[in-house]
Amino acid sequence: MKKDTLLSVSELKTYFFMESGAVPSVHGVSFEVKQGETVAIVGESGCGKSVTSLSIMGLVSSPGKIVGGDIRFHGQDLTTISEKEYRKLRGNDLSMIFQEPLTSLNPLFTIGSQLDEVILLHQQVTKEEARQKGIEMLKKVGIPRAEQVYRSYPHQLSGGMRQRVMIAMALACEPKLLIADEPTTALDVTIQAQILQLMRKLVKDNNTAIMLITHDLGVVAEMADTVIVMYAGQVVEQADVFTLFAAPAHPYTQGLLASTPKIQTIEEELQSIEGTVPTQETMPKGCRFFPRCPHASEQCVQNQPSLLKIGGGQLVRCWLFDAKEAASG
Amino acid sequence: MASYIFKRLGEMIPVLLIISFIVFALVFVAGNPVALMLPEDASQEDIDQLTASLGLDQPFLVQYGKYLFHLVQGEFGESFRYNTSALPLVLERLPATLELAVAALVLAVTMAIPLGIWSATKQNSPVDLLAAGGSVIGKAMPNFWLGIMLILIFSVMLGWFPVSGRGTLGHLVLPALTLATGLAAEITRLLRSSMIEILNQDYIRTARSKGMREGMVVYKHAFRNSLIPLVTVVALQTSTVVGGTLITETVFSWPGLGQLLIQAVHTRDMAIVQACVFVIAVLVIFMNLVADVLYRLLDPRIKYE
Amino acid sequence: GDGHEDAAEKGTETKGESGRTLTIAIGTDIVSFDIHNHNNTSTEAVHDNMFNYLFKRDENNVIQPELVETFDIIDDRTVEMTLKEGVTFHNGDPLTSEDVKFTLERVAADDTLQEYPNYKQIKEVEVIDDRTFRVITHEAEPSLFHRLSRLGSGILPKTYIEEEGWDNFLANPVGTGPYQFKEWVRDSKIVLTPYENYFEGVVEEWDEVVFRVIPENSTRVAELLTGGVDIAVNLPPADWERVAENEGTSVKTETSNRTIMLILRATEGYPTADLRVRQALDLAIDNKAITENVLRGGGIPTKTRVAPGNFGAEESLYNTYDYDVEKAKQLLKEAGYPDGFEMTLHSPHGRYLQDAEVAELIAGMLQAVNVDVRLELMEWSNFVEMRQAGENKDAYLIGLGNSMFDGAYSVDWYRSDRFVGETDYKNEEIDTLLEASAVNLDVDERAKQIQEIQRIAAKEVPHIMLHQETINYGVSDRIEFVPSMDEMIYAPAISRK
Amino acid sequence: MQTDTTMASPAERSRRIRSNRLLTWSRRLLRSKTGTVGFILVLAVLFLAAFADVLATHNPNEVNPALMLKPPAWLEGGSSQHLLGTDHLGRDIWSRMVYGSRISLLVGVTAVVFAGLIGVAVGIVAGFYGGWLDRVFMRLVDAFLSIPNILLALVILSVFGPGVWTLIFVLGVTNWVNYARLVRGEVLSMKEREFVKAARAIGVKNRMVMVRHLLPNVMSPFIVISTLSVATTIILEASLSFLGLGIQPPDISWGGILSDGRDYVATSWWLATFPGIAITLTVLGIIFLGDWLRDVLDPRGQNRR
Amino acid sequence: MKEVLLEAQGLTKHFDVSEGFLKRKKAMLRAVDGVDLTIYTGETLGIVGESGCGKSTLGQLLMRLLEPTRGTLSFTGSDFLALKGEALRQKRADIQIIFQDPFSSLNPRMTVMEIIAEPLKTHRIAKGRERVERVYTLLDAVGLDRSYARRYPHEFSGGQRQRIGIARAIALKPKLIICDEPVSALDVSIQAQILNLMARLQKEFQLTFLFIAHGLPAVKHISDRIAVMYLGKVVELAPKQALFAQPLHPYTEGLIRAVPIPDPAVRDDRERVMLEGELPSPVHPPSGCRFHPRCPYAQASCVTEEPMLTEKESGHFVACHFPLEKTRKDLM
Ligand SMILES: Nc1ncnc2c1ncn2[C@@H]1O[C@H](COP(=O)(O)OP(=O)(O)OP(=O)(O)O)[C@@H](O)[C@H]1O
Ligand SMILES: Nc1ncnc2c1ncn2[C@@H]1O[C@H](COP(=O)(O)OP(=O)(O)OP(=O)(O)O)[C@@H](O)[C@H]1O
Ligand SMILES: [Mg+2]
Ligand SMILES: [Mg+2]
Ligand code: NI
Repeated sequence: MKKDTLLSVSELKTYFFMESGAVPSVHGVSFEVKQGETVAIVGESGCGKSVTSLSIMGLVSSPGKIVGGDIRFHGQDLTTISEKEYRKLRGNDLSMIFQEPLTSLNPLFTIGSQLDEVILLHQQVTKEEARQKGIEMLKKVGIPRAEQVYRSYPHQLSGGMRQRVMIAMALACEPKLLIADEPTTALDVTIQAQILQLMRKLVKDNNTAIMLITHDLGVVAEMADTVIVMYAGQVVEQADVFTLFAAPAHPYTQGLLASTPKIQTIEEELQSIEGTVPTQETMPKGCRFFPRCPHASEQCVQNQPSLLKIGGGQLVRCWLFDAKEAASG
Repeated sequence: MASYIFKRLGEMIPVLLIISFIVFALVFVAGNPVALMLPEDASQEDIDQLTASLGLDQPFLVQYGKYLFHLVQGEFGESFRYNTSALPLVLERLPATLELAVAALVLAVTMAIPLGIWSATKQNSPVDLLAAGGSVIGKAMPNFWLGIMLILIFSVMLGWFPVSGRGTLGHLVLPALTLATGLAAEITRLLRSSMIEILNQDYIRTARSKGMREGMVVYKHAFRNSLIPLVTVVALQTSTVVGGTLITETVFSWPGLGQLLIQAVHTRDMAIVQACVFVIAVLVIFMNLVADVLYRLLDPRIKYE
Repeated sequence: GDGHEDAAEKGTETKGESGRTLTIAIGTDIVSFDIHNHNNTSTEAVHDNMFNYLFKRDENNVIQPELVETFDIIDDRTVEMTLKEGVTFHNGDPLTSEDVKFTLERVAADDTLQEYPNYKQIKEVEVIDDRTFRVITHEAEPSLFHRLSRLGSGILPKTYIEEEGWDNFLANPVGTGPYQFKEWVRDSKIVLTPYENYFEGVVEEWDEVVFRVIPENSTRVAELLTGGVDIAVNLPPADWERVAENEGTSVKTETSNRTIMLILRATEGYPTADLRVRQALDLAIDNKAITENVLRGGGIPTKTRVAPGNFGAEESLYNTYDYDVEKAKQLLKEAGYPDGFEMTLHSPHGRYLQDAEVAELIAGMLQAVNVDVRLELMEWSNFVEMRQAGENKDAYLIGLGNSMFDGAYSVDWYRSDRFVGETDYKNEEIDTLLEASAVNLDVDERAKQIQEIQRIAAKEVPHIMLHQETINYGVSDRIEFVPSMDEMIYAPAISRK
Repeated sequence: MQTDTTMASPAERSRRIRSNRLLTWSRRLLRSKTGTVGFILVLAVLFLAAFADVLATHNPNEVNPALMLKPPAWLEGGSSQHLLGTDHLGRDIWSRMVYGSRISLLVGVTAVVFAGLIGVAVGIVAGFYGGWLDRVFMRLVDAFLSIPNILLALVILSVFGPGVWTLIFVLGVTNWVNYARLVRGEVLSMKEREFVKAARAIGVKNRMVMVRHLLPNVMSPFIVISTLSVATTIILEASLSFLGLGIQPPDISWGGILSDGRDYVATSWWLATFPGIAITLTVLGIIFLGDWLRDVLDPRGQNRR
Repeated sequence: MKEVLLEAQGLTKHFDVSEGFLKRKKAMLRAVDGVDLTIYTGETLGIVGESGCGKSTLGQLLMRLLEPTRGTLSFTGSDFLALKGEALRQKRADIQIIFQDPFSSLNPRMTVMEIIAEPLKTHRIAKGRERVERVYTLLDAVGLDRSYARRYPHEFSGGQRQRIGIARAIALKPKLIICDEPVSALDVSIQAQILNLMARLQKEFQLTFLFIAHGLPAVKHISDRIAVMYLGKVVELAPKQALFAQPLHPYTEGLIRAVPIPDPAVRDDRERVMLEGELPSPVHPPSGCRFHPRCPYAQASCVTEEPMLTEKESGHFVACHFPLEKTRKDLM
């Protein structure tokens, strides 16, 4: 099956304009998502995953602003289209599951009415049909007593239930691209499995592309076709899932994989990457990872590496490979 | 909920009793009505005599006790000034006051809601600044000035509305407008501030992500959430409006409670003051109850045990 | 009922074709239809159209019989009177001596009534026959006829009240006057219609007389200007020009029987206890400047409160004033206040024509003789309360009327035992004269005594007389209306042009 | 590249943070256009009040029967002597306005602050503790709303005697209920929020939960309403002066000048108009400052322009 | 012998979820329904279970943020439920909680410095400079830059917010920390850092943790014992090795089988087996064993009789009539 490019993000820059100056939360991010493909984005928390997805949705709120790059969806540049056209896409072709399920639901409306809203907006259905569909969606995401939950208010649900409601809402219109920002963090594994299965089904049936943001490498391993690793507002590595797990190239990726607790074994101490993500003020001018990198060299301190192809479709932003390549070629 | 309402209504009785006591004490402290009833040149003996025959020379508690005794039988006593039973006198005024209050509130709310939402969504735009200026002027214009101005413009110069009195819808327009400006100003400002807060919430982003029109996002999701402070203010204002329309009522010679009450206070006409306060208290308590019930209806998170 | 809607239509209809509704804007609502239980000129102005008194003052201020046909003074304490024939109440009952007895004995006996002090002098009314009766007083009563020509002597329907009860009467009052009650919406309007069987013949001029209550000055003016009302009482001076210049309206004025004055405190310890200080203050006030500027001519400077038209008026003290700043300063120096002093002046606010303004102006004038005035402007009830409690300081401003039109009542304010603790003014000469005049049935001599008191007071200045107030009306040019000094608005005397 | 913040000593850092705050606040003030305008307006009024002696051209209480009701200088009949014309006693309006700013500001602001303090305290306590305390407080509020303010004013007057502070007391005592109800409503929804739970989990004392967690989060509606109330209070002062309460000649207030003009609205408009404009501008300034303050207090809104 | 830190007996919390405005339909949601739990000093007790099974509610009950409907609770040997007012407040310093939702548990109007300093201030632990220094140390400990101290919560990413919450909770070095999914929003490297940090703190200060989480690997890593909850009840409680080696309850088995494995190579070989059936409602829980409608091994007695939590092996408790016999080969 030939896969067309559905979404292509290139050199996206989203800055937050604070009093202390502009904070580049997303600093030149590029990647592609093909139809029916599942792209997982992993990375340190605070590295700009959510902001990237909000940028795609066109929902970055002030003081944030997209200051550069473009986002093409079906070849259409989303950074230039009118608000009205954007609205037609949102919730329909493009939908998103937000990270904070607890505050993302309006406390004054029932689950049902918030769920129906999106269905009624984008589909030609009657209220009753929308209701049927809403309840069906709730059942699909594994919510017990769906009819009752449909009539409940957000505060009456547990975190996981709210998360599932958000998922139901995002899936209601069978979007072409689903951006799922940590959709299963609040869920227990059995429901997580259900939801992941639901997403897989979506891919199979509707050829939906998924941009899956998660911290759970287990989920990545299970779901993703391609994995993007972000660090400090940049993409540092991109590879297909097998390559990435088998041969992580970037030292940060390596660190991540090493830190994952395994269920089979018991370690005394988990491995972790020392240090913290630099802040805006402390952002190195060279490689952004060098202060924490075991392989850092003078070059890393001085110059920023660019995203290099290192074969097999794997991309990496690291001088180690530059050096190698320079050496080899 | 029903039991809650009944409980609240039950609480009304002690509150009314306390109010009656406070009012009685206040009027008592405020002074003897007799001197006000007699002409300027009445002699002291005349005053003392009338005081004694009205029983106003008895100790406070005796007077209050008697009053309470009558009150329990549903009697508010006779007005010194009008020589008739007080409660019917007050009730007779109630429709006029309610008419004016409701009209003013409706007018205020209809003016304020779009204006408040508009200034919240377009913060610091010319519209917002204009609305801010307008609200301040609305608040800073004393009702007597505004009322007289409205009469001058719309009645004397343009002849569109009758000058004063109560009756047709035309009579209602100017006084209601006079009262509404101040209320509208307050509601506008409050709505603006709570809307600004709410528009920052995550669920607004969710609504936008559904592809809703911005207008719908604002009206459905944000507005509903800002209704709680709005309900409080409107309920509060109802009480203010019911008891405090004096100036507007005077300017437009509107035969409402305000005029009656103020005159009664000025003449220390206990029975009328008590009856007025009673009626107002019932209204106030009722409005606050309505507000609390509305909170509950609006915000499912609020629970009353 | 839907009287409100009717009212509205009527309100605007006065301009209409028929124009047979007379609409009068009054500033305060009537208090009640109990003629014995209020003391309110504006209430009486309405009652006057519905009730008749035994006697009535004519346009020359002479007391004439009204319901009474003939009367006969039997002795010091007894007057026999005969009622006119054919007088009936609005409910059809004929007027009899029993009604007179019922009315007068009620107000003379019931001490809870506000008019009681003015009628307690009557001992009883003896019924001779249906139309003849005798009024017997406790003591010789020189001003009996004054009393019988004012609000307390409006005759009430005995049978109606006894059968239907007071509450019914108050809701549906019945009198013998030219107009009968139709409707009263409190603080809004009183509607009267002509009584067909009025003993002097039905008044045909007006189909309806409406008294509308419009407390706000500007609103009354606006109603007048737009033709909403035909007569507007108490125009503020600021609007006179506007009303006069307006097409179709004019201002009518008449002197009232009310005099504005400052009551000084002669209590030991107050500077005003000193005669020279009192005189100095009087001299420092330019009465003319007050009447000309603040009142815009709405007042007449005076040195006595017994104005012409009242029994015992001393006319030489009327329409005159003293003003001499230099002399005032001199007197203050003599009294030991070369650098002036500080005093408090209480004034009601909104009770009399431009009262607060007058007080402020006086404060300004006294500044010129180095007297610093601390002004306390008070709402009426507080003012009364203050007086009542004897908390008045150096001076207070008050306006005093005289509904009896008997100077004796005015000069009684100088009686020393009456204001102990309030003014503490004492003059034995005046006290003696007062005692003598109280029971003096010799009309001329009594007048002289009263005049003498006024002359003494003008010199002694226990009260500083300011001016006699005028009453003023804005009147539509479509009607003919002559204001009268007693402030009554008698509809039969008003006609269409 | 490391910044030096991590190197500096803690004391140095906290000092720097504090001075930084002042700097950022003033920077924010200048950045916000309305904030700047508000600041300038308020400053201007304060300037008037402070330098009244210098700015006034006449003795504000000097009556001059010959110069009554002269229009402002630029109109026909006006004189350059009296910039804003004269009143009904021939006093210079400009000078009266300048002096009037003192008392009006004092009364307007202090009374609102006073009422606000009581109201916010009662509102937070009632809302936070709920239960019987809430019920008692709210019924008290009902009582206060029902009892005519004018009666309270009269009695307080007769107890304390007239004076500016009595006036402020009266205005405070009659107005706190508004704030109490408003704040309580906000607290009711705020206290269910998780961060309040979190504070309790830490063991924060109830008093501190109210002060540090609830208070800042209910401030914004309070600021909105209270700033607007300054206008009402300044006007209300005039109507209470009518009762012989508070401001008496020779003291001057804007409200007093305004109500002096009541009978002259149709004939000599400038009497009531200038104080009206002054009140409007002052309150506009206060409102803009209030909005700015609200933005500063709301960390989310800070970066908005 | 291990020292008991906290002991709960029959802890129950019912929420009123009555519907209708005037005519109410009485309904009780049994969020926590008779939980017996013992926590020993110095251990980490993990709690896992389906979302909505009452873990957070249990956590809040244990520190009296919610008042239990029934049950007893003793902490450090004394009756915790009897405490009131000041005593309760003081005691609270000994139990802290890291909330599941990091954002709403942070006061939006306080800076990070103020938030983290608050417990120190409340319990008068440090003042002025020292306090600031303590906050910085805490920030360092949870891996946040010191310069963040001046920022407000909304300026942080989810994981950063979670760390603020953790810093606040450990500030008082409490005896017991209830961690309600403290690491679920964090990326694995920080997750590792924090788990390491918790382990270190535990060793250093003899801390005790109640660790609520969905991520079984993390729970397994940090816990000593693990309790599995289902619909408001504890269905299995065992030392972690025992639990993973030999789950006795069918639900536990289902859970473990559903854990995703971070290795794409195995994903096609291992079909994650899911529990079948509808999730039951906590308002009308199933009769007998609450798990029976979804249990592949359910028998008639499961429908009628409720199994009690009993000790099957030493330290291994289970509430099941027919506990699993042998470890199934394909489990892992
Ligand atoms: N409204 C905002 N104002 C200022 N800075 C912001 C705002 N929202 C996000 N940021 C900053 O942008 C950066 C990226 O945030 P983002 O939410 O995209 O992180 P993330 O990768 O989604 O992290 P997590 O996995 O923890 O959710 C962070 O450093 C954050 O501090
Ligand atoms: N305040 C409340 N009112 C009514 N029901 C509630 C309330 N709080 C929680 N519940 C219900 O109690 C049950 C348990 O909720 P709880 O938050 O403890 O679940 P949880 O195990 O923490 O779930 P998750 O893993 O999704 O956070 C849920 O069914 C929830 O709907
Ligand atoms: Mg995120
Ligand atoms: Mg939970
Ligand atoms: Ni009607």
